[in-house]
Amino acid sequence: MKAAAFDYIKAQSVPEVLALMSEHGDDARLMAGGQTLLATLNMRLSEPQLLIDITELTELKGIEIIGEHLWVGALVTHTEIENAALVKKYAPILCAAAPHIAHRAIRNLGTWGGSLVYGDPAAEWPACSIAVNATMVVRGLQGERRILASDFFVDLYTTALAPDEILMGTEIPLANAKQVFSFQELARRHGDYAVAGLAAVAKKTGQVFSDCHFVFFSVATTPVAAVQAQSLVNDQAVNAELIAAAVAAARAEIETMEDITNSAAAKSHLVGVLLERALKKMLAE
Amino acid sequence: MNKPNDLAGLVLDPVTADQRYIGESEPRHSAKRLLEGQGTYVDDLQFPRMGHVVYWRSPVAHMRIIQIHSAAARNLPGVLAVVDGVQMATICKPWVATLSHLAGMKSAPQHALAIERACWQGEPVVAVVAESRAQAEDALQLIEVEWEELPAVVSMLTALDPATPLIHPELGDNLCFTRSLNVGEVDAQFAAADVIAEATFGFGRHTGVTLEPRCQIADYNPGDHRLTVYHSQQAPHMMQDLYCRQFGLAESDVHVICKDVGGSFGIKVHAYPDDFATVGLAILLGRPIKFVADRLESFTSDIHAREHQVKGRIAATKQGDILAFEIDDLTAIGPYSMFPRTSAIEGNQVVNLVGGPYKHQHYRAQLSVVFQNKTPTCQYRGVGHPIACAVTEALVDLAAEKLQMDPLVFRQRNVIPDDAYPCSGASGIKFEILSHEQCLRTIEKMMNYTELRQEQATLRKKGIYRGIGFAALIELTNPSAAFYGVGGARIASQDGATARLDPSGVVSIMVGVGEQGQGTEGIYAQIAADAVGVPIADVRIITGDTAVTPYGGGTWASRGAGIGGEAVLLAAQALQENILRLAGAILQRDTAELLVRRSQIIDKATGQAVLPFSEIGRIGYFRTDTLPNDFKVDLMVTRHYAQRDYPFIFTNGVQASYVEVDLDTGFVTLLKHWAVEDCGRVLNPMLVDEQVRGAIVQGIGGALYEECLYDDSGLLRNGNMADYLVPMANEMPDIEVAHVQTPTASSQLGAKGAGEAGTAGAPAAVMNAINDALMPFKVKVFEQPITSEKILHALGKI
Amino acid sequence: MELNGEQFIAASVPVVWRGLNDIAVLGKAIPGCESIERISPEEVHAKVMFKIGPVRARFAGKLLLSEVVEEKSCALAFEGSGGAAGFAKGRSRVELSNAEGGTLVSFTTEASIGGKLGQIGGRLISASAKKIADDFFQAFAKELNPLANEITDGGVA
Amino acid sequence: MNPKIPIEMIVNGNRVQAEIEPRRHLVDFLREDLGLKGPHLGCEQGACGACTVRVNGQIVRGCLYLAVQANGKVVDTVEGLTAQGALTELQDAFMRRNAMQCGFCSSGMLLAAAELIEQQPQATRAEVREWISGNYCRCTGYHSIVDAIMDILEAQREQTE
Repeated sequence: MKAAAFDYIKAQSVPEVLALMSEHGDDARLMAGGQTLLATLNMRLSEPQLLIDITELTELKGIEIIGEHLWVGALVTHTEIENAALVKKYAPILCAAAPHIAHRAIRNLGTWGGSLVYGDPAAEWPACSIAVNATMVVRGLQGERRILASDFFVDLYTTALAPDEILMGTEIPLANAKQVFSFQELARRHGDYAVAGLAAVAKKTGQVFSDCHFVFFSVATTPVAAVQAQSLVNDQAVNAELIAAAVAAARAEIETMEDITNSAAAKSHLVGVLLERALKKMLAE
Repeated sequence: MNKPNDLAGLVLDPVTADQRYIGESEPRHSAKRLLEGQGTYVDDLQFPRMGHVVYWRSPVAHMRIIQIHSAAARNLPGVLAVVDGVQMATICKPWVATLSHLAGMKSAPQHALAIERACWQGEPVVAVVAESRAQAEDALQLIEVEWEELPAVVSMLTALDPATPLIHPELGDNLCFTRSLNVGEVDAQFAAADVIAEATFGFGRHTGVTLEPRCQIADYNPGDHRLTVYHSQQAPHMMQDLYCRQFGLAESDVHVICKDVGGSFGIKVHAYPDDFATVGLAILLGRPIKFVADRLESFTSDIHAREHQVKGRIAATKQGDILAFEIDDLTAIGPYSMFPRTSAIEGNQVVNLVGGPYKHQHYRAQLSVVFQNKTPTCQYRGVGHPIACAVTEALVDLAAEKLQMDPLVFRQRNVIPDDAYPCSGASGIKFEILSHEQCLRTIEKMMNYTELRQEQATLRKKGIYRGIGFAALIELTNPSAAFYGVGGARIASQDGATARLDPSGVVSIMVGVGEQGQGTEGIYAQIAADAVGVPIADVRIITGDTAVTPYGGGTWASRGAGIGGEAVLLAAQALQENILRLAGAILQRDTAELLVRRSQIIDKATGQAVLPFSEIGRIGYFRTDTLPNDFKVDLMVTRHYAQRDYPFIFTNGVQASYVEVDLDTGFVTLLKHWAVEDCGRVLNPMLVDEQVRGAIVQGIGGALYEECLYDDSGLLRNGNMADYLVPMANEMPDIEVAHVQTPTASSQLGAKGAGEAGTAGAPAAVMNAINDALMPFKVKVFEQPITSEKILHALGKI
Repeated sequence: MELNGEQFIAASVPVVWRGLNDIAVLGKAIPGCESIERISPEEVHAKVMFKIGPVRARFAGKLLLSEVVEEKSCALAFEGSGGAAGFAKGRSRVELSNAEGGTLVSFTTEASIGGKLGQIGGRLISASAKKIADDFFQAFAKELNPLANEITDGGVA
Repeated sequence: MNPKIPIEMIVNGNRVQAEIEPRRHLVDFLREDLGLKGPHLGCEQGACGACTVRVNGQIVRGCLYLAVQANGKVVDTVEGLTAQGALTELQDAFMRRNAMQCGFCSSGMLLAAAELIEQQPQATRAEVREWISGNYCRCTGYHSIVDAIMDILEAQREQTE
């Protein structure tokens, strides 16, 4: 399995990338970690004319606190997130999720931004980005704009990123002491595409949860928030009845999609199981 | 005398004087280079003028080839040739894979490259050769084949229906082979039985996924018309014979070399269409041609196995005695029987092996082997054993449950007693000597069975559902000519070894059985070192070269240790005799006064070393002038061994699996696995342990993860390593292995095979453990792989 | 793979029917359509760039119309070859019926994806097919009635 | 289209220069151009781990990394690390435990194990299993590989106590 021939440019600046993108359009593909793209090229399921290697763009790197936000650059690798003290402190669910992404050798190259812009429905980061209420910072020739994660994933493998735009990074509101979270993933083998997963984040005061985000992945064509379950739980004291109601709501509101070995019915069932487990875990914290 | 010892089995008498290596966990010295990146696998070889071939394979299950357009491909830079089936057929004969002792078996002629029709997704149709692999793939994209899709036979359940189209009209139906066996009075026994249990079992299609794909380099020298094939293969002499027959070459002009092989498991013991096509290209182009299957084509072109549906019944008395088994096995093998071993063996094995460990006398089996338009199936590690064992052991558990007997106690009551041998099983298979009772005693101790049951009960009260599953098993090893030879397949059951004392005193051993990672070369070195009497560091093993080693069958049916090892022992013993005779001549002493110890000739009387091997080598090769005129002895001897006492030497063992089932998710966690293995004399416990463990994990793969999934039109939906789930480290349990040693008397070594029993027993043990965990809910799952989806279904949660 | 669904389109049955038979409209509505030509009243050829996630595959395909009942229903047989990437083929039955303020298009489709795409894409093939159908009807509706962009998505079961 | 691109990198301690097609992935470059035999190709889709090599000290999938990306970087394979003695203890443990059969996965397995030992010295048996679960071995059943890695981890811990 050898990729078809292509040209290769190692870009030195964002303007250069944007110029190349507008010049070559869909004949060019951006390469960050390349862990999805290169497999696709090896199998000749995509034959771009030009590969634009953006891994040298320092603007897209780094994890830092900027004002009220945790900045995670698009080129930050899964491994860097897994090990980052800042992430552990201000967006801990990301550290919990990272080990579920494939395997170390892939996490060493695969990037936060690459995963977000592919918008694979089975991927961990899109769901997490919604759960932590991240804002995508994207740049095009017209300049920079910000897109809420909850508005970013519009359809199967389709995001709000315009073809001539590039994801610079994300701004994540800093988690405070009240934040509780639970990351739940069921995969047949560690590192596989999930059968079903849940990124749950909430603020907790006593038994009362607020600002709930229950975002499921690998159950539909995009990561999907259980909006009704969230509003049921918001500002209520969590108890067995409320959990049962939330579970029922989540199962009812999410239209699940079968995959190669798991039926839609099984995924609906698992949606409830994961939510119940997450709520109990967060309650126990 | 061999002394019984309950946990260790028999403590065996040594095979040789001064035995230092046989029976010890000696590391595989020859494998160190593999850990240093210094192996030599086929893809590591490069030759001048070497071309790389890729194959255009049928994208559909069944099609008529209308026209092939290759001009654009031919014109690409680097492209050397584009060859179709018609051109290939001018130098390579078609074949039909049947065995005469499988009465009534039929198949159709198959070509190296498809002509007129392609009959499965992945069948090679056009060969494209270029100077580099990438160029060949560039050209492959420009090959345009006009094809018309033909109706495909997909489901084996309807393959024999009159409405179903025939894959090979000339055969009259889609039936490859059928067999009925009826022993004793099965109906009467079931009529009289106090307890009858029955179930229908499903087994998904597997494939081997050797980490190193199938690969070869064929090099034909037009000058002397000699063909050399570097092949990642288990049976070099078999391939030599097939190449010379299909291409009309003289046996002496075909040279097959197997260097390091990156895993085989039966995947690499067959003759594939692309094997012949690659050789044909080397002949047509007069240059070396390399074929390395990529992973995507491996999934559709490597053999598959184990697509079976089995209906089974068991009858027992209320006292707990098994009376009879009955099975009906339906299996599908793809559009052709695989060359040359045929694809009817697996089903035939299921018929032979069901009920194998038990002493019932009544047994009925029906087997139907049907054609379909999917990748051909054939012998893959365990050949039929995993199916027969899963069916048998699940039925045994069902009967025990109805009788409210402990499944271990029920087995202990019903296995053929250790003092009953030699005897025959109900299916007619001959047992020399087995040790079911001792193995069951051993595993009971190993796993602290009583405590484990208590733990299970305690946890159950807390809502944690764990299960314990057993599998008693038999495994066919050390085959005689009854397997293939009698059926007309030219696959040697005998094997040979040559032992040579080199001038420096080093011993070189050349063996017909090769190494694919099991450690065969390691045990041969152990045997040779002990039998000749040298340090193991002074032994060199040479395998996998038809021009160098004695003629042999290679690696299959767990014959490496029992057959190849015995040949090495005989050759090494003969070499030591000759060394002693030469020493006698040199020292002018009666050889009876001398013996060999660690590369030295020792004076029996004084215990003094009187002559080193190096001196024997020097005189034997360079100073024969100093020896008496009438004296002659060879420092290189060859011996062959064929197991002729029984059709096969059966081994036995028992496995236990401990699992936890998550009732909410249907996920299964494998907590622990135990195996007691009796492969006769254990030549190297460390190697046998890892053979058993690797085989168990391969069995677990089929029980929980692996299945080739096809859609309704016969297209593979998960033919890649992200979606075809092989077992990885994280989900696999620790596996404890213990040995019982009941040597076979059919050889001096007493060794039986150990490579496949793990695969035979694991699926049964795991399935039984899962169903034991589900017992409180009165539900069972008999469809492998057992996925969370199936468990949630069984539990009524979805 | 089965793909069944209903789609409401805010245009009258005759308009929708004309649209389904107008290769100019189809050309704009078929996602990734690069060229389309009518070979005969029953046969249409098209080149389509299939884009989903990281995958790009150019398909050359044909559509065969049959069982045509004017302004009511028809059967479509389609097959497309993506070369080394694989192929798609199938049959679809389309029925139009009057509905409040427009037309209800209901379709039942049997499709299979072969070659590499099918071998690798199994995980998301039906989701991808659904997306393509959705995208098609979105664009189709826009073409017929640029004002009525608001589609009440009947969903694809 | 795709002129060859000049690259320069340190492979196993040696500076190498070459002109290659951009499409060539790192393992093809190491194997075909440099004649190395340690990194293997098992799937070319990043699933099996047989191609694992080190780039700038981190393990990567050599089949999902272009040779041109390695331009200016430091690449190590099992051959070089063996020569440096960086894997000696692990290799001895693998020998002792027979933690390999056909050997095709071994170079990747060793490199993955080495990074684990460096980064998670306190790893438990379960964590070792999780870490190496990106490296496929069809032969061993993994048990002996986990044993071998645990031997090294435990030996290290004893030393540091």
